[in-house]
Amino acid sequence: MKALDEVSLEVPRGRVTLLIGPNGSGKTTLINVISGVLRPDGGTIIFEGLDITRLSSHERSKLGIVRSFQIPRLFQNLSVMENAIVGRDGNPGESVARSLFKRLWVEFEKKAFLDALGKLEFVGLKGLSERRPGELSGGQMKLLEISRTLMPMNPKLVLTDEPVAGVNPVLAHEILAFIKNVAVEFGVTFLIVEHRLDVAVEYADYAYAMHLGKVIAEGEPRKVLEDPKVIESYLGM
Amino acid sequence: MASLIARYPRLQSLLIVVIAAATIILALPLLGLTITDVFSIAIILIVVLALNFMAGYAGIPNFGMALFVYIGAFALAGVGTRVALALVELTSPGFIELLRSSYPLILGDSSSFEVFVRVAGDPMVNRIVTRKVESVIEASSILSLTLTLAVFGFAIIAGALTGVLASLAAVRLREDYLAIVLLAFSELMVSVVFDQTDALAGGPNGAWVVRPWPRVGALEGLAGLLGTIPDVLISLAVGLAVLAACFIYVERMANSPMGRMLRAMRDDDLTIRVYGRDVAVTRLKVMAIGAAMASIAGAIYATVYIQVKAADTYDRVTWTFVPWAMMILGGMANNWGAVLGGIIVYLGRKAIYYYAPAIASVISPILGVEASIAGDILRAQLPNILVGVLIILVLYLRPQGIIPEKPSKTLSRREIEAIT
Amino acid sequence: MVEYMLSVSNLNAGYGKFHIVFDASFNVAEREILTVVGPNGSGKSTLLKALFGLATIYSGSVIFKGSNITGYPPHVKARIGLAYLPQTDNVFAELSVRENIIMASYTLDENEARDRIEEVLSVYPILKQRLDYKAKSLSGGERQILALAMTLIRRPELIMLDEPTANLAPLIARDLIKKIVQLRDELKKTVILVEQNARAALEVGDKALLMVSGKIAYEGPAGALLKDVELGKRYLGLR
Amino acid sequence: MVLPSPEFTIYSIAYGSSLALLCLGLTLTYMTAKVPNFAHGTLAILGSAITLILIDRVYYQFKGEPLYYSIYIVAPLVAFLIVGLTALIQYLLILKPLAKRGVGVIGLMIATLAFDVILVNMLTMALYLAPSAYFGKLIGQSLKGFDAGISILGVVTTFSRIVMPFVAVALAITLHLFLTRTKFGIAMRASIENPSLARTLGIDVDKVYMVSWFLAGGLAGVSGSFLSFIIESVKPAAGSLVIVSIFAGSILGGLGSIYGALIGGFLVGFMEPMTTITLQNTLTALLGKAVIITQYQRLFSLLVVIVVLLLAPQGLTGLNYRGIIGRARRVGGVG
Repeated sequence: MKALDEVSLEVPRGRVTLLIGPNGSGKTTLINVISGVLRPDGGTIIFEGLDITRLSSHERSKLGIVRSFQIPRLFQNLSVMENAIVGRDGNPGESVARSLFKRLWVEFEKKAFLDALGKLEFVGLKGLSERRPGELSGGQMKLLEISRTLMPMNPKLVLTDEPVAGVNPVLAHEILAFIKNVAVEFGVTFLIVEHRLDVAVEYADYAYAMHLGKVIAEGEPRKVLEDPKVIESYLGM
Repeated sequence: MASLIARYPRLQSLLIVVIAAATIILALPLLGLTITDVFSIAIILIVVLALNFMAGYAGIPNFGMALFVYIGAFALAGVGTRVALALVELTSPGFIELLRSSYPLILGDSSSFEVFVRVAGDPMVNRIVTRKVESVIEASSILSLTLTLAVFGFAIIAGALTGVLASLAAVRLREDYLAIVLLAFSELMVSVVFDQTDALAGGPNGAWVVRPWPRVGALEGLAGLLGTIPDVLISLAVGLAVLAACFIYVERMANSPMGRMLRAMRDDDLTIRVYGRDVAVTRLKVMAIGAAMASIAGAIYATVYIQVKAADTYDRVTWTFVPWAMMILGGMANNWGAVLGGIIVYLGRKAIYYYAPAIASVISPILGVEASIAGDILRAQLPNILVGVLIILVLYLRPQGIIPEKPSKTLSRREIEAIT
Repeated sequence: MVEYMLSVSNLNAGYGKFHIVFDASFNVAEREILTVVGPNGSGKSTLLKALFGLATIYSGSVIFKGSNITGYPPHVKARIGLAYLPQTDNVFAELSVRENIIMASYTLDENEARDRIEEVLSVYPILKQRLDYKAKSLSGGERQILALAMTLIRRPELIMLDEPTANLAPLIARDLIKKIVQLRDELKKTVILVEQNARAALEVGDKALLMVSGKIAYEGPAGALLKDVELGKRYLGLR
Repeated sequence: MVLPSPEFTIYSIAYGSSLALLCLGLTLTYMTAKVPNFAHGTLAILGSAITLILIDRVYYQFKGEPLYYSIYIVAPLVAFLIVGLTALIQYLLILKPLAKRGVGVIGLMIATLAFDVILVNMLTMALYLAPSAYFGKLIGQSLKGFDAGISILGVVTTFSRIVMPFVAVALAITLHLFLTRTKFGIAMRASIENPSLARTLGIDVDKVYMVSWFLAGGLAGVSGSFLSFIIESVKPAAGSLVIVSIFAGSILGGLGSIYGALIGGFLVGFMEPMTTITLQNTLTALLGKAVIITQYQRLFSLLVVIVVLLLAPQGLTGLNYRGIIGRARRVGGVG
């Protein structure tokens, strides 16, 4: 069986696009294919007019495609601040020679620091920036990971796998509102896989529904959710 | 015991402090430490700092440190001796001919090329020629300076290359494979390739080195003032200077974005890939730098311990295992910790060495062995056993070591305050 | 007061710091199928795992046949008559069917084990023909039957099944659902069935829970939920 | 090419058989603790040392008598028990508590190395200090002279070399039967594959792992006991070289399959001396003067480690044979 079967979809720039579907419908596989973790058997992936189908994972990351994980993968021995700031790539201080001369990277570092601080403040983690991830709550870990996905020099497309799973309803709304806000303010494109439809539907601009490896509906999120085909796919036989 | 510690976490630190204090007190009789002790500490600290850079920061389980240290010693024993002979022959042609006529029985039927091979490969030739060469080199500051540059240049380049080669096969794989490959490569290079091949640097008999220190300018003047400066003092000065340089280097690296990225890579190499960093290339760079540092340490070490035997002197316990113990005790990913751990373990081993005969005199009647024999054996084995026990205890009681890891201080408090 | 097989009140559960199930309360009577439905991510599986002791319970209580078993570890729960069938990795793939069944009867003495293996094989004759095949060579449906058989060997009273039909072809899934009804009707077991395949599961359930976003959105007869015209919207949490 | 003599081939088979047992043990412990045991080579040397002590204290008196042949049963048995217990102690006292405290892979690996250093140095101390009845001192003694000679079909060899392969095959078959025919053996495979499922079925996974470690140590003891007659001398420090060949065989076998370990171990152990001697004889014949390269024999193991990790890190058992054959066909088809 194919996990993905002739899937075609377009993700609008600067918007929050929701990807839904029952278990095994191929959503995570799609995220893996877009982020370069898996190779497709056929078809093409065009990112900003560029065919990226054959690029490796870290090359795609350089183009501005970032992803988060279902269970946050944080660096356990780095502080919250360090976890955020390490998301910024292209730091001249990460060369074995230049790292020794502070004046070569201090300006970049200051900017990155301010940026990270701003993101942490935005998600309410500023006061915890010296802590280790192990001291955070589950929701805070999610927030930290999402703010880290916004740290690369030029994040263009952020793929997030269940950003609000395991998060209490109040915080879930906050996280998605934050994502929406970033999309509007910074023009970052989001593609979100999320099962908490009741929450997610309020913040998405567009939605795709998948079932058995195919796209079965797309459009305005509420309409997609009310599409009989989509409901059927969830309810089963 | 364990539950007691769980209830009072402070007890852990207290226990460590008590153990450390006891070690130092036991070491007190040794406080008339000789210069060679200070020298040895300086050398081992360079190795520990290099290891901490590779393992503590970058998460490369380098179980093959001994090889990289040996490469530096080989730079003197295998390369330096021959370079020295070449230098002498070039500046005063006929030197080899002179040697041949002076030692007809040993060198009479050797071609010039064979002399070059045998000068480091044949213990007897090595013995007589190195001293003769040394006396010529010593007399000329240009020659000795050239030799120094050649030897240390080789040590750095060969060390870095060996570091890359040793890790190449597993640099993309999990850390346990990396550990296996580094251990296997190091063991076989030291104990089989170098120890079994006379032509490289004397095989099991080892080779004597030509001491390379230049007697230039100021030093010559000083020598005039103080009489002759013993070589060991120069080695000590160089060792301390290199130690300081290495410390500044790794500490700067640690407190730069590079150090932070290395620690992130160590914690989760998949995630750092998603953020656009090339893990394999970074690991290779770290291997090259760390191995080169260890190699320099080995080269300086060989200027004092001038008979270089591969498997005998550059064994895995002294040069791989003990540095690991020092790093784990002091605290991984903390350079001050590495230095502190290095000093404590060195003194501790020295103290056991010191007290071994006393212990031996107690147990030898029970075993029916001569006290002096028992003493020698205890001296050789007991420090290693206790280091092994120490590693396991530290991992159990205080895995973060005496001084735990701290965030990379890329910006100072003042700089942060200024921008916020 | 009615004596329930299982009685859960105000259960809050999750994994470590991830709070997933909020204030769940419900009862299961003896020889009843309780169907738990809801979209993925709604906390159904976590609820089941919490009941069996595999997820963290923050607060609330779980009463099994009158005794409070909230904090019992899984292996104790297994011994007192609860069984849990995980969604994946529920058989030893590298072991043969026979070996899998032997492992399921590990704690029993030899004669008893033989009898029960005999018994289970007579309930599921398909396994008899596959005894010497490795479990990884079985089809998805056969694998689930093997897992079910392994659970039954310990003669549990309450069987908790986590999405047994996931990734099965529709016909085979229907067949498996029949086997679950058989658990109640012929083997007199109590079943908690977590299913994403809502229609099919509700058809066979006596009672149903609908979970949305970690909370119980409906508790009552399964038939009533099935007939609910707004089921679809309720299911997706849109109403 | 000059092929090795039958005598040498028998030696290589014996060596390969003993390495197969060592790789089997290493893989068994790797699958349970998820960490390579860097002390496994020294465990084998411990088996050799036990044999040495038995000969020194008891068996030297019987040399040449029929009773002497019982050494080939007694020594491996005693080694099996003592080395098995040593490995069990290593697991219970070091690896299990450290893993429970959340020490990571690197910490666990250095802990096995620490145990190795403790073991090597204790053994060295013991061999220096223990009173010796026959040898005078035990350290560095060779047992080659204590291996009974035997001639089969005109091939002169020694008793240990003939017995070792049979012992290895017998042990492998016994282990296979244990793992497939006994309830506990099946539980062992089950616990290795899926410990959490095994636990829910009431299997005492801890006990199973303890037995794995005891068995792994025991097999290393048996192997070391026979190796003691083959190796030049019994030196504790040799463990750090033996371990390289053990890793080579285990990695070739895939580090995840005990059958792979048996095959990988035998292949590396058999090929290592055979390749070396063939190369040496060939070079000698070509150059017309004696070339000696046997001292580099173990480089073969390093080469195996490097080549396998570069080309197929999953080892023999992890290879996708269908894929390779498919690719070969496709390439063939195009060509």
